[in-house]
Amino acid sequence: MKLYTFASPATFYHLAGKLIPWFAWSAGLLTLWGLYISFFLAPTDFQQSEAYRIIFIHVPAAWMSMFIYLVMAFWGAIGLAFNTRLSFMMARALAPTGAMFTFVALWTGALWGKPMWGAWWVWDARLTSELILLFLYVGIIALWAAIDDVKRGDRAGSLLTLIGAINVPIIYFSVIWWNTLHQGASISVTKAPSMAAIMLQGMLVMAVAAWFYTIAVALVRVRRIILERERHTEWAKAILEGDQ
Amino acid sequence: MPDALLSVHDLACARGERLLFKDMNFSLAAGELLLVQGGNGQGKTSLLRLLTGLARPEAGEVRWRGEAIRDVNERYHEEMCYLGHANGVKDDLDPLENLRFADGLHGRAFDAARAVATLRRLGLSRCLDLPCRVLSFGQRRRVALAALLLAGSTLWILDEPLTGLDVHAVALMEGLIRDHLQAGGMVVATTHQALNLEGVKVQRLLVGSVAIPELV
Amino acid sequence: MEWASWSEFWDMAGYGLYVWGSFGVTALCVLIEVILLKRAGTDTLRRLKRMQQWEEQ
Amino acid sequence: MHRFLLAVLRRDLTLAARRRGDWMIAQFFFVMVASLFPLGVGPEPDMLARIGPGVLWVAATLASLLSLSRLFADDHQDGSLEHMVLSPEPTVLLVLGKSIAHWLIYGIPVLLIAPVLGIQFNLSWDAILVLELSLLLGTPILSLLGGVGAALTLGLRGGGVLLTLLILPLYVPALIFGAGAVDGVMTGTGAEAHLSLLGAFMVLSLMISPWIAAAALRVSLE
Repeated sequence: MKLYTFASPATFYHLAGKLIPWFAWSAGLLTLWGLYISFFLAPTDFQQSEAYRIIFIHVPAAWMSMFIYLVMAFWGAIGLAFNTRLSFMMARALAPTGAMFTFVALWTGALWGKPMWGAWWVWDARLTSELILLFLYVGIIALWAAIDDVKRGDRAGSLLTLIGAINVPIIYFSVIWWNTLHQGASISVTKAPSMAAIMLQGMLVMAVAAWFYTIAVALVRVRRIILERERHTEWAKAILEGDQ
Repeated sequence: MPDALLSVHDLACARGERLLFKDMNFSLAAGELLLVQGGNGQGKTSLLRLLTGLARPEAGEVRWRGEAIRDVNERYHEEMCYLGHANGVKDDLDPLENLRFADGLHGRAFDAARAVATLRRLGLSRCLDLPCRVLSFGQRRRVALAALLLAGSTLWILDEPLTGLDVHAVALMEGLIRDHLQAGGMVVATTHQALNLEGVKVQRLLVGSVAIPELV
Repeated sequence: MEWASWSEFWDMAGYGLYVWGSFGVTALCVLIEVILLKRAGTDTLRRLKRMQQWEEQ
Repeated sequence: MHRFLLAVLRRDLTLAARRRGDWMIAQFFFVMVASLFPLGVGPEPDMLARIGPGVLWVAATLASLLSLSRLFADDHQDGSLEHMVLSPEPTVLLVLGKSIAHWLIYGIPVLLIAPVLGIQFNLSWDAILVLELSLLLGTPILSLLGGVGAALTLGLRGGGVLLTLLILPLYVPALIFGAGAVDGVMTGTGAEAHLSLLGAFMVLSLMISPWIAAAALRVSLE
């Protein structure tokens, strides 16, 4: 079997249907394991007391928000280069979850900031970059929403994702630069005083859980998009008729 | 067919989710006219935009001198001129300036005397120095036609070239098309109006399923 | 085990609001996304079926 | 190749000269936004000098967006954009030419107005000089990146607002380095580093954004 048979929407639709439960269950179990580490195995931090436990979602959410953006840019580039319909659909399916994780990273960052340095929001380099990343996600989703034509929307959204992806490292760097100039000794949300191995393990488990969750959700979404776009084909009609 | 300059191979075109046409094949040789016919919304304009290279086909390809137009885009555009629903005439410029910029953008040297002569031939001698804003729709259409003539392209792709033109202008247009074909040019056009084109080799292409009565 | 009692667990050494606020809102976000996804899925299916019936007429 | 670029430039500048009112709006907007800030935060000279560089830079980015929404829209409406894309020259050059024309029409007047506003904000002469340098390096970035947004939102309902939403986040580095340069000279840490970073960002925008804008334009015209 050749690789590109998976790129046919019909094959992928069925394959995704089989994969979703696996990813969803793995995500659920990993989350439980991660939560167990976060609350029962990881020791109390001597500086930040129990408040530091927020990092077990803050850091994975921040990782995911950037990672999903890069994956979207990757699929967009593939779609633009090889004109594969499925890659555009993947990019579209990932965006809402990426935006959700960006929001979670911002929210948890704020809730961590309050007890740590007494302010809900600090213009910390990472929080600021996350905020701009959220703007980028919102812009891409808004562009998709504004363009009725599917083909134009796919390509326009991917081009915007790409120029954003080139820009994100520059934005991140510029914000760090700006932050060090304006605040002297920089306060960084993710600077854990002493990263115990168990903490790192907890964050990694949660990150993998978030990753599997993202895959499951994106696959559900991509199946819906495929069905919508392929509804005139025989196999899609058969699915619509059979599934009463 | 060795002398077919423009050829279309298994072309398919979709708008949104709807497939307008598929498996379209035809070829056009020098001196030939292709009249694209079909009802509203059947894909006439979409076909012309595929032929210009503005739109990309769902499947199949358009070839110019045997090569896919997306590979020889720039060479193809040197020999092709498109006139769409919109005239591409700037309202703030006068007809002569419009022609000058059209020439500049296509990398041609501007020949003012020839431009004036063309505008006169199209009956615009009285408004050479007026901004196109004050001209009527038909007059602006003639400015666009003047640009088409000055471009000296081999292939004309015309979307409803007769819209807004009066009887004289239609007769003039027919003459222009005939001259162009006799000089070895090619024309692809859509039109709702009947054209009097004696002595011209006409191919007809029906796009979509709704047949319309003979026009020519 | 870090916690002597459940109340201590919920209190999080006085940081309960922040810790549970973070985890709670995250859970809520995930929940909302899953519910919306389910709803959008059934909506799409219903809409597509309706359109198919309409087109077959 | 450069003949085509010049032809695009000449055309856009001629058209702009015929419609002076249109691009003056962006300049008045620039002046007005900057003038509203002292009314909002109070007239203390020290504070105005403190926020001045940032305010002027933000006002310049907003003013650029106001004029960018029309970069391709007028030509799209009357069909001349299609004719230009169908010319034998690459679309990248067309986009580049139009971005340069936009910078000449929008950026140069901003450079001329900025010192006057700088005086209003109680900036020192050194600071005004660096402000000018930063705008000289930075406003081309706004025209280039804005071209991508204008091409993406071409012909969409509410395209102007959408353009703002899409492009403002991408402007962030220009804003930071640009306003930072003026801040640097005022706080005595120097402006060279900021200005070189701004220059690097400009070169990068010049190399990348015309290609993406040209691709976006082709997508929008399909």
